[in-house]
Amino acid sequence: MSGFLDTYAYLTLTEQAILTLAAMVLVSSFALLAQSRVVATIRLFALQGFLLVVVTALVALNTQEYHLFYSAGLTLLLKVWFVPWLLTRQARRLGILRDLDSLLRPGVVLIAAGALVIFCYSVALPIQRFAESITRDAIAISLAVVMLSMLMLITRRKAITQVVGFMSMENGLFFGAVTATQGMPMVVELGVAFDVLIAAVVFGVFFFHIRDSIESLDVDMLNQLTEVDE
Amino acid sequence: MVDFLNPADWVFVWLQTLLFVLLAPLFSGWIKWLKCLLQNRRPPSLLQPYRDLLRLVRKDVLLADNASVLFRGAPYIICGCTVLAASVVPLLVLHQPISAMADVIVLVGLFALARFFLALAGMDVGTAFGGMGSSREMTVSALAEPAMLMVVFTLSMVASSTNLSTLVEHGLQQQSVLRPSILFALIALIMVAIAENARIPVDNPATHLELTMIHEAMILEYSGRHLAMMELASQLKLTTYAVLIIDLFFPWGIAQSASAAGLGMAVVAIAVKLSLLGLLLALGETAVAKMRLFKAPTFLAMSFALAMIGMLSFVILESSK
Amino acid sequence: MSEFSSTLLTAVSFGLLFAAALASMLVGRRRLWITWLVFPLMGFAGLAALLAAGVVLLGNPGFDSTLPLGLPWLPWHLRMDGLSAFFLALIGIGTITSSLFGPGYVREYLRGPYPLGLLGLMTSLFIIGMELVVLADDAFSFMIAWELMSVSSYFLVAYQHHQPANRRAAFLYLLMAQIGAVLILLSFGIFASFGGAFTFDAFRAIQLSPIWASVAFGLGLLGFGMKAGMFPVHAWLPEAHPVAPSHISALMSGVMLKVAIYGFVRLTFDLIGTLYWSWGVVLLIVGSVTALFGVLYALMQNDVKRLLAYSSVENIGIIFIGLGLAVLFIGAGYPKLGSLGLIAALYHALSHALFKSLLFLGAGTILQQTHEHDMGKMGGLIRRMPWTALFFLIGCISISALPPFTGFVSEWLTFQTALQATILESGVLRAVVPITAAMLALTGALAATCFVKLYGIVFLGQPRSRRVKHAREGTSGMLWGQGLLAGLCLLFGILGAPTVAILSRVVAGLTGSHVTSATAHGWLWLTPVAPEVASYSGPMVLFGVTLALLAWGAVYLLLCKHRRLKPIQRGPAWGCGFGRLTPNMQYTGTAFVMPIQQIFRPVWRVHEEQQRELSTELRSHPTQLGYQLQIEDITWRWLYQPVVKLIQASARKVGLLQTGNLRHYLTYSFVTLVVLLWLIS
Amino acid sequence: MSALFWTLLTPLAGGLLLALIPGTRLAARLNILISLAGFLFSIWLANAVLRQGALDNQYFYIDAFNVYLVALTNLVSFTTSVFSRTYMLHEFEIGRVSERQMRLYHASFQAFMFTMLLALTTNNLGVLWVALEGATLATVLLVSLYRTPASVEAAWKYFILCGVGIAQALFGTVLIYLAAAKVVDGPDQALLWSSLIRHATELEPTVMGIAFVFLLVGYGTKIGLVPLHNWLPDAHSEGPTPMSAVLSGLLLNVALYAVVRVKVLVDGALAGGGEHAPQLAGYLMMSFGLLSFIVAGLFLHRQRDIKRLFSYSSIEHMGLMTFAFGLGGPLATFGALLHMTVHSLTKSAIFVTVGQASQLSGTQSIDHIRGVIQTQPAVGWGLLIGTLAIAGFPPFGVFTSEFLLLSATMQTLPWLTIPLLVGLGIAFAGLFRHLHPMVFGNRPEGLMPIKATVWPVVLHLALVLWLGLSIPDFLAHWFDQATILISGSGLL
Repeated sequence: MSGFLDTYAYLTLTEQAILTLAAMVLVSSFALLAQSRVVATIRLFALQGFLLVVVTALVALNTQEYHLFYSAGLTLLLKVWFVPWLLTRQARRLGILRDLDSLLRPGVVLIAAGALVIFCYSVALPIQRFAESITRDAIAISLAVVMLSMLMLITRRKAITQVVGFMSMENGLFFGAVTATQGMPMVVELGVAFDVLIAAVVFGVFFFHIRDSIESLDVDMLNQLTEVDE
Repeated sequence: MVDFLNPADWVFVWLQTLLFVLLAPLFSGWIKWLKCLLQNRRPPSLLQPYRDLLRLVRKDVLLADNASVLFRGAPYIICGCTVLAASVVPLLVLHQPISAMADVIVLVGLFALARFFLALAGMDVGTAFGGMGSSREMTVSALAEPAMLMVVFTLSMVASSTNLSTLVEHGLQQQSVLRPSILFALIALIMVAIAENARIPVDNPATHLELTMIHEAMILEYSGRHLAMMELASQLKLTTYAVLIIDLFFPWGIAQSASAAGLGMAVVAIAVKLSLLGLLLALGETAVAKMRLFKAPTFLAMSFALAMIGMLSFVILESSK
Repeated sequence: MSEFSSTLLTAVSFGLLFAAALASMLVGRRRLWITWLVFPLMGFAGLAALLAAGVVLLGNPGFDSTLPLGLPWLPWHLRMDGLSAFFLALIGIGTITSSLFGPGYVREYLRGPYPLGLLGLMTSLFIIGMELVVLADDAFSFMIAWELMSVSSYFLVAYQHHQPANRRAAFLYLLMAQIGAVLILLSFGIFASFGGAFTFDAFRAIQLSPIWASVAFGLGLLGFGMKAGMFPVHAWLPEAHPVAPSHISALMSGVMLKVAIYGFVRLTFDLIGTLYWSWGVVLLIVGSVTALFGVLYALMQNDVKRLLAYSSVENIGIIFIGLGLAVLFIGAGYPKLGSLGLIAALYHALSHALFKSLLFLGAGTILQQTHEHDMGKMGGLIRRMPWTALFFLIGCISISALPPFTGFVSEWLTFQTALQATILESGVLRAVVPITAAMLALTGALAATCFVKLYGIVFLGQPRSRRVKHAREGTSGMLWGQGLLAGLCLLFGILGAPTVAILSRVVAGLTGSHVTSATAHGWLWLTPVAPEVASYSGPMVLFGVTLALLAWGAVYLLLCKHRRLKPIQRGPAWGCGFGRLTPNMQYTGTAFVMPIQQIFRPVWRVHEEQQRELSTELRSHPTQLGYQLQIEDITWRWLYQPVVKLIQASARKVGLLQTGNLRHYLTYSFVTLVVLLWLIS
Repeated sequence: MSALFWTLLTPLAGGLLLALIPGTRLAARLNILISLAGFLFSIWLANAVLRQGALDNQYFYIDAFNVYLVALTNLVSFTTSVFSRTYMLHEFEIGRVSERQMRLYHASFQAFMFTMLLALTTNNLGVLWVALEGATLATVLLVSLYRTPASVEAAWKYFILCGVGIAQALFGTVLIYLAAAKVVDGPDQALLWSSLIRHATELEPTVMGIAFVFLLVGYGTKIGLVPLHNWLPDAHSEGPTPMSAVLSGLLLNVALYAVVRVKVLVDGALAGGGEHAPQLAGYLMMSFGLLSFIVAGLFLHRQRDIKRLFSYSSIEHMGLMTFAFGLGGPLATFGALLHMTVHSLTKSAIFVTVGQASQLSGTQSIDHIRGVIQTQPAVGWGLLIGTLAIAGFPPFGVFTSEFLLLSATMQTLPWLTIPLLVGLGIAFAGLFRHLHPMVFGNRPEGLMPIKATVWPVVLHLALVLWLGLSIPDFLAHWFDQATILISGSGLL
C-alpha cells in the first residue's frame, strides 16, 4: 500500500463538506428504508430534501454556477415544503398518518442495502476519466440512493410510503445531477420540477381513488390483474 | 424388335388370343377332372365347362330389381379386360407386336381393373353377400397385388425389363442358372395366383358357404349370359396365370418365331406344361384344407415377404457390383 | 411474337381475375352477378392462363418481367418457364372446371347466411395467388403470392363458419400454413444470406455448401410439405379440405397442393441445383410413409370429402416418391433417369389434379343434392344421378391407378423409374428403391379398395336415408365441369407419349437432360427407357376395352332391335329369408374395411363403442345394437398434442411472471437493473 | 420552423381549450378538428424537412427519423380522434363516464399528443425525458377514467412502474450529461443530441455504458420490454379504448425512438474503445427484444380479455423492433423502421375494432364476444383482417418488415432465426385461437349493431396494404435516410 495517498486531505473544504453531506444523504436513505412509521417517513424525506438543498447551495458556491441557487430554491420549495406538506395532509385526511408500514425482515433488508451500496460503488469504480475528482464518489452515492429508494419501493406496502420512496429516488437523481455535473441545463431542471409537481398532485388524487376501490392503501391488495391461475 | 404394325402379326395375335379363350374352360375342366379322380369321385367330362357356358348363354337373364347399368356392363368389361390381359401373355410365340402394348405391370393393372368392376358389381344390388364378397376380395387383392408386383419387379430387375417377351427371352437364354431370387419369386407368384384365382386354401371355388366364400359371393346375383361371361373370365384368368408362371419360369419350348415347326413344338410344350401345372394344382387343392378367412392375410403377407426376399436376394447376392 | 402472346394472355388472366374480384365486391344483394359475371370471368381467366401456359409448353420461349411492386430495391419479378407453364396449366384447368361447376353449386348458398360476394372475392384472390406463386421469380414476391394463396383459401375454408368444426379446421389450416410459410422463408433466407439478393436468378448463381444446401432443402421440404400434406405435417389437410365449398375443395386438393409441389420442385431442382442422393432417400421414405399412411386413413373414413382429402395425402406421397427417385438418380449421376423420375412425379401431379378435382366436384354434387357427408347414409345414387355416377366412376378408376386412365400412366412411369435402380452402385440404394416401389404397389392396391368402398357405398346398392332417395342430378354446368375433367382423365391416360414429350421439355429445363427415348416410337407407344425394356400403349388398351363395350352394345342391339335374345327380366333379389332386401342389410363402409382394419390395426387409433339393448324377456336377445367407430389420426397423439401441451405449460409458467403484485414488478425492475449493471461492470 | 411551431402548438392549445369547454359533443368534434389541424401541420412540416433537410437548433432537431414519426403520430391521433368521438359518446350515453370525465379525457388526449410530439421533436435529451414523463402523467388519469377497482389498480401500477422506470432513465440522462460535459463545449450544449452525436466518439465509454443500462431499463419500461412490461397489459386493457390505441400505436414507438437515439450515441462512444464490447447496446437490446418477443407470445395463449390480448401482441412487436434495432445493420434498421410504421397503423386499427367489438358485445371478455362478423360485418372483418395483418400475412406491410428482419437476422446471426420463428408461430397461434371464436360463428341472441365509424380502420389497413405491396419512393427515401442516421449506411 505504498502508493496510497490520502487524496481526501487534498480536497478543498467545500468539497469535503459536500462529501460529508453526501454521506448524510446516504444515511437518510438508510433511515428511510428502516423507518416504518408513515409520518416519520415523510419527515425523513423532508430532511433528505433539505440536505440536498444544502449540497446544491454548496456546489453553487464551489463552482460559481449560480443558476444552481435557483435549483436549490426550487428544491426547497418542492421537496422540503410542498411534497411533505401534501403527503402529510393527504395522510391525515386518509387517517393513516400514524400508521405503521410493517417491514418484512428489516435486518435482511438493511444488510442487503449495505451490499447494494458496495455494489454501486463497484459499478462506479471503473469510470476512469473522473477518478481524480469527487465526481466518481458522488455518482456512486447517488446511484446508491437511487437503488436504496428502489429497495424501499419494493419493501413497502403502503401506497403513501411507496410515493415517498419514489420521490426519494428523484432526490438521488437530483443529487447526482448536482454533485457530478453541477446541475442540468435550466430547461431540464424546470421540466423535471414541473413533472414532480404534477406527479405529487396526481399521487394525491390517487390515494383517494385507491382507498375508494379497495378501502385500504395496501398495494398488495391491488392484485386483480394477474395472469396466475387461481 | 418386331415391327409393331405388321398386319400378319396382328392376325396371329388374334388367333392366339382366340386359342387362349378356347383353352381356358378346358384347363379348368382338366383341373376339376383331376380333382375328382384324386378324391375318388367320378369325373365329369373334360368338356363339361364348355357345356355349362353354353347352357348359361342360352338361359334368360334375370336381374335384380335395383340392379343398375353398371351391373349389366360389368361382365363385358371384366371379360374384356381378362381377354385383353390374356392376349398379352405369350402362349406359343415369343415376339408379338401386342407385347409392346402392355408390359407385365399393365397386365397386373388390367387384372386390377377387372377386379375393380367385379367388386363394384358385387355391391350393386345391395345384398349383404355382395358387399361381403367385395370386401373380402378387395382385402385379399390389396395384399396379393403388391406381392404380385414384387415378383414382377424381381423378375424384371433380373432381366432389366418389364416387357413380357423380353422377360421370357431372358429366361430362355439362361435356363440353367439357379437363382435364389427366381426361386422365391416362383413360390410367391404361385401363392399369389392361388389367392387371385380364388383357389384353395384362400377360397373354394366349389362352395357357396356364406361365411367363407369370396369370389362366388360377388357373382351370386348374376344369371344367364352375364354369369357365363363371369365364369369364362375367371377360367381365363386362371389359365392366364398358369401360362404366365410357365412363361416366366419354365419358358422352354416356346416358339421364337411363327414357323410351323416352332409352333408345333410350342403347342406340345405348352400342353404338357399346363397339364402338369393343373395336376400340381389339383394335388395341392386335394391335400390342403381351406384356411380361415382371417388367416388369408398371413398367407398373403408370406407371399409378399417371399417376393421381397426374392428381390433383396437379387439385389444383395446376385447383382453386387 | 409467342413470347408476347404468353405475356399478354397471362396479363389477361390476371386482369379477368381482378375484374372478378372487383365484381364480387360489388355483388351485394345482386346474387345473379355471381352466376353470370364472376364465375364466367374466372372461367375465362382460367382459359387465358391455360392458353398462356400452352403457348410456352408447346416450345415457345416464356417471358421475364418485373412489376413496380414490392420493395424499392426489389420489384416483383415474374418469369414463365416450362415448369411454371406446366403448373399454370394445371391452375387453368382447375379454374375452368370449378367455374363451370360453381354457378350451379353455389345456388345452395343463395338463401344461406353466407355472403356470396365473399366467396367470389376470395376465390379470385386464391387463384391470383396460385398463379402468382408459379410465376414469381424472387423470394419476396413468391412469399407474398404464397401467403395470398394461403390466406384467401383460409377464408374459403372458414366460409361456412357457423359450424364449430369448420372454425377449428380453418384455425388449424391458417396456423400450419403460417408455420410452413415461415419455414419456406427461412429456406430462401439461407440463399439470401449467402448471396445477398432475393431474386431467384441470384439464388441459382449461388453454390451452397453441402450442409447449408441440406438445411435449405430440409426447410423447404418441411415448409412445402406442410402445404402439400406430407406426413406427419398433413393434419390440417383432412380437416380443412372437406369443409370448404366443394369447388374450392377441388381447387385446394387438385391445384393448391400441386402449387406446393411446384414450390418444392422449383427449390430443389432449380434453385439448389446440386442434388445429393441422400436427399432422395429421405424423399423416398417420406413419400412412401405419406402414401401408405394417407391411403390407410382414407380407407377408414366415412365422410366422403374427408376420405378424398386423405387420399390427397396419399397421392402427394406418390408424387414425393417420384421426386425422390429423381433426386436420387440425379444425385447418383444418372440425370436421364432422374429426369424420368421427375416426369413421373409431374405426370402424377397432373393426374391427381384432374381426378381429385373431378372427385371433389362429384362429392360436391352429392353433397348439394343430399346434404349428407356421411356415406353411411347414402347408396343407390347411380340411379338418381347417372352422369355424376359415370364421371365419379372415371375418377375412381383413375385414382386407383387402373388402365387406361391417367393415374395409371403416372404410377407406371414411377415403377419404371424405380426398376432402373439396378444400375446404382450402392447396394443399399438398390434395395431401398424397390422396397419403395413395393410400398407404392401396396398403396395402389389399397387405394383401389378404398375407392371400391367409396363408389360401392355411395352410388351402388340401395339408398340408406330418405334424403338420398330424393337426390337429383346436378345442373348442366356442374355436369360439364365434371365431364370435362373425366374426359381429360381419359385423354391423358391414352396420350401418355405426347404428354411425356411435353413434360420432358419442361424437365430438361431443370435437369438439363432430355428423355427422348420415352417418346421415340411415336404417339402410340410410351417407352420410358427403351422399347424392349418396357412399353405401354394407352390407345390400344383403350381399344381393347372399347371392343368389350362394343360387344355389349352389339348384344344390346340384338336384344332390342332384333329380338333375337329374350328381353331381360327383373325380379326381387333374395333377402336371405327375411323378406325383401332392405337398405340395412347392405354392407356398410365400416364393415367393408373391417378386414383391412384387422390387418393394419396399430396404424390407427381406433375408438370402438358398442351399445346393446337387451330385450326384457329374453336376456340374450338384443333388441337394438349400436356400433360406433372413430378413427383418430395418430399424429395428433404423437406430434401435435405434445406440442400443444408444451406451449400451454410454458405459457402457464410464464404467466407466473404476472403475479398482479406491484412490489414483485418493482423487484423485476430492480433485479434487471442490478443484473445489467453487474454484467457491464 | 413555423410549421414545427404550429405542429406543437396545436395540441397544446387544443388541450387547454378542451379543458375549458364544457359541451361533450362539441368537445368531441373539436378534438377531431384539432387533431386534423395537427395532422395537416405535420404534413407541412414533413414536406418542409423533406425539401430543406434536417432542422437543427438549440431546442429542436428534426431529421428523417423523427419527422416521419411525427407525421405518423399525427395521422394516428387524427384517425383515433375520429373513432374516439363515436366510441366515447357511446360510453357517455350508457353512463360509464361523466361529463367532467369527458372533459378530462379530451384535454388529456391532446396533452398526451403534445408530449409525444415534444419528445419526438426536441433536440434535448433532458426535454425528451420530461416529455416522456409528461406522457405518463397525461395518460395515467385516463387509465383510471372508469374508476373501477381494476382500472384504479392498473393506473397505479402504470404510474409507479413507469415513474420508477422513467426515473432510472433520468439517471441515465444525468450520466450522459456527465460524460458529455467535459467534451462538448458549453453546458447548454451537453444534452443536445445534435452536438452529442458530433462528439460521440469522445464520450467516456464506461459512463456511457452505465448510462445506457439505465436508459434501457427506464425507457424499456415504457416500451414494455419483458420483464419490465407488467404495467402495459393492465393499463391498455383498463383505460378507454381510444387511449389503448394511441398508447399501443404511438407511445411505445416514442419510447423506442428514445432508446434508439441513445443507442446511436452509445454505439459511437463504445466504438472508440473502452472495456465494453462495441455492440454492447445492440446485444442488450437484442436480448431484451427476443425475450419480450417470446414471452409475450406465450402470454397471448392465456388471455381472457380482448384488449389484454392485443396489448401483449404490442409487447411482442415492440420486442421484435427492439431486437431489430439491436441487430443493427441497414437491412434490420430499415425493417424495424417499417415495422414501427405498420405496427402503429395496424395496432391502432385493431384497437379501434376491438373497442367497437367490445361495445357491441357489452364486454371485453373473450369468452363472451362471439360471432362479430355476423352481428356487425364491418367490425368483424376489420378485426379479422387487422389481426391477419398484425400476424404478418402478406400482402400487408407487417409481412414486408418481418421479411426484412428475418433476412437480416439470417445474414448476421442465423441461429437466432430459430427462436424468432418459434416465437412467431407461438404468437400467431395465441392470437388466432382467441380471435377465431370471436369473429366467426353464430351471432349471439339480442345483440344489435352499434354506431361505429369504420373508415379510420379502412384507411389504416389500406395504408398497411399499400406499404406491403409497394413502398412509395418518398417514404423509402425517408426510411433510408433514417437508416443511414441509425446504422451508418443505407440500402438504396
